[in-house]
Amino acid sequence: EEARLHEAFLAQFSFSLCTEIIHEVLDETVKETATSEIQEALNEKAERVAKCTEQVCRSLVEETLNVDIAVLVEDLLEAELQRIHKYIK
Amino acid sequence: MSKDSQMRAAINQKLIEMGERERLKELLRAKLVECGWKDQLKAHCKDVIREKGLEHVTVEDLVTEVTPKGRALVPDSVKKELLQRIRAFLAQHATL
Amino acid sequence: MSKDSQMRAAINQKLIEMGERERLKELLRAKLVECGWKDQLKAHCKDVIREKGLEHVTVEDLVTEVTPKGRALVPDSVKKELLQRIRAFLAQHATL
Repeated sequence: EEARLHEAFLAQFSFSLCTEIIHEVLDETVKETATSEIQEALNEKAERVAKCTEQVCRSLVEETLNVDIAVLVEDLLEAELQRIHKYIK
Repeated sequence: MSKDSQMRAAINQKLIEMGERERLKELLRAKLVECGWKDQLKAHCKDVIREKGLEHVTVEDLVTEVTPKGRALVPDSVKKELLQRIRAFLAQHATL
Repeated sequence: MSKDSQMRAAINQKLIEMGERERLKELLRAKLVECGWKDQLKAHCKDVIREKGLEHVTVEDLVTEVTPKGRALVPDSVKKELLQRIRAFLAQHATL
């Protein structure tokens, strides 16, 4: 009878230990994974913000240069033409 | 303290002393990686972050959100193997 | 829309909304004058006109001809300052 009781105790103990270990490991792993996934997402976002900010800056420079170069060229050619007209007259 | 709880305390003490508790945890961690559970958990975390938006999720939120699925995803075969290993250890150390 | 283009659109939107995009362009223009960019580019235009002859140059030709040099002549320090200013603006005003 005592042997049977001991067996039953061991079976029950094994089962509860198994559940306890699973919960412990899962809780730890879930916490670690959640932390690292959030960190990874934050890093990815920071990289994206940095990259896109540079691209926006480049296109702003391009846009400004395109307008300013065109204006500068137009004004210059206009001035040159007027200078020549004056000279001819 | 009842006889059962005395015995439980003694076995637990022995498992820790002999390093078996840590080994069991290591075994489980390895199995969870091996069976793809960890990758599934990672993917689930990514989904939740994407759905909710990074700025609306804290680590605690994410843990609360993914834990039920994390538990449900542990394969029975892994649980069984762990249980087997615990039983075998106890049988080997019958004096416990 | 890709994540990158969404992000670029969000940054531009914020810059435009608060009038910062126009202020940045003005800052760039002022810096270009200050560093002599405008004078250098004008001199380059005159060189091209002299080489090709005024009668053989259109506005479009000249723009095409001088644009690469115009871009190259923008000092890195000016580009860096502009980038810094955008970063500072976003850090202060935007939840991207």
